[in-house]
Amino acid sequence: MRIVVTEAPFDFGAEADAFASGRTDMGAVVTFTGTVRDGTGTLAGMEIEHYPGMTERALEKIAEQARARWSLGDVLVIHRYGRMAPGERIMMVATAAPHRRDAFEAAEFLMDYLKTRAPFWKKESGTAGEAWVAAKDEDEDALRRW
Amino acid sequence: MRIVVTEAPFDFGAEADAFASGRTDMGAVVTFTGTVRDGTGTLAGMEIEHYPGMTERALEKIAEQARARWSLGDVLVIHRYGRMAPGERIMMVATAAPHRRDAFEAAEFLMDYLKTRAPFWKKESGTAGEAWVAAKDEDEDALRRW
Amino acid sequence: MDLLYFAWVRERIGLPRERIDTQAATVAELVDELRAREDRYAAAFADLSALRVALDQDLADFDAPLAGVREVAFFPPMTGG
Amino acid sequence: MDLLYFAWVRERIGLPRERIDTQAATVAELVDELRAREDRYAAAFADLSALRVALDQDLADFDAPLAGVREVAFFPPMTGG
Repeated sequence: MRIVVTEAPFDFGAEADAFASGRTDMGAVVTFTGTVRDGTGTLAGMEIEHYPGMTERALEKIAEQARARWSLGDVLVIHRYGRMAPGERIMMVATAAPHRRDAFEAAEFLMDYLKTRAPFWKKESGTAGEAWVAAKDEDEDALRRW
Repeated sequence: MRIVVTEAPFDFGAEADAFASGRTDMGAVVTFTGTVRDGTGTLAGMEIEHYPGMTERALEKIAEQARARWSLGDVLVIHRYGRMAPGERIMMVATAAPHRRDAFEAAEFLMDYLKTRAPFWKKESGTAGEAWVAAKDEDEDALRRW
Repeated sequence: MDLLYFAWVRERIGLPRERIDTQAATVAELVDELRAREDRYAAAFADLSALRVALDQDLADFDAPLAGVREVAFFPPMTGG
Repeated sequence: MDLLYFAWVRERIGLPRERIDTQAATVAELVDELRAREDRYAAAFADLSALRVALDQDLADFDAPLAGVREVAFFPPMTGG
């Protein structure tokens, strides 16, 4: 299990390639990557604030919950903070499991909890100025299935 | 959309990194990778047979179904055939979508259909000789949720 | 008409493909013809529930008509991924 | 006791952290104390349903007791990922 909270960009290809590599007992690896999305072409960039200390603690707790619930060989969470441009990768999770359903479910669980329980806040800046991204009800609702 | 059926190993890190990269309208990328699993330490290797022509056709049809059903920016499917050693990557799918739920669901859909509707057959060789892998009822059952 | 066999169907019959002439109207009739030929065919087609069939590279049912079909493939349930 | 503010809570109050002395027994009592201080606090804490609180870096409810707590953080619902 590896949890990384960092300001620097991360190398998604290298991280994905290295994750669970060399393991012969894991049949399935799932990765999720979140990037700065500019749906309307008006976004200049995004700044992510976080709560140092609590962030790592919350991510570790979420990853431990996933490991307790599914049969997982490994879990990786990387999340950035600071300034990012549209299209830049904000974060990734990866799960390795003997069977695909476990790897998929655990990755979705990690994302649903990370979105609503890890102390990150996004602020978008664009042609209309700056604004904090509002939390979505659907993200909170997504927790109910677990 | 890219469908690749190949005997050669593929570079998962490079494929994952290149997929949907440079897109600013896709917030979510999911990848699934299947590897040769040796749960008991008795597997020497695996040989995958396929039906040239039908394989590409079946994978394209499955990917088109996913694109019709979810809001996807891109889809990638790579599947190998021939001999592979334990721990080697057999295949990958990748999905890019504006929102994570679409990317996750489409990737699971692709996997459920690929497992049961694309003409690949696995034969394992190990200490106990050679044997064709039997199809699992749970894989067929997995289709019912879509 | 071309017949293709994959995986253990290919192994039981002992060849990957062959060309045949048939008057069979459906896949099921073709299977009956093949079963009657030799033991190795009878063995390969003993349990249809363990077999799948594709007509011109599309999955089909055993009661599907063969009119106009050029390529029939028999194989076990798929195990890719 | 250390108070930490994040995102628009930090912006409304105008500072990221401060140290205070308080006799408040619960988070809700602490919030009432803060609201009474100045308008910027009243503005930041106007709608508790739009706020979250963490006690010593664990999420908590507004009726949670403050006994033994060293660090209280207020912030809006999280939007990571």
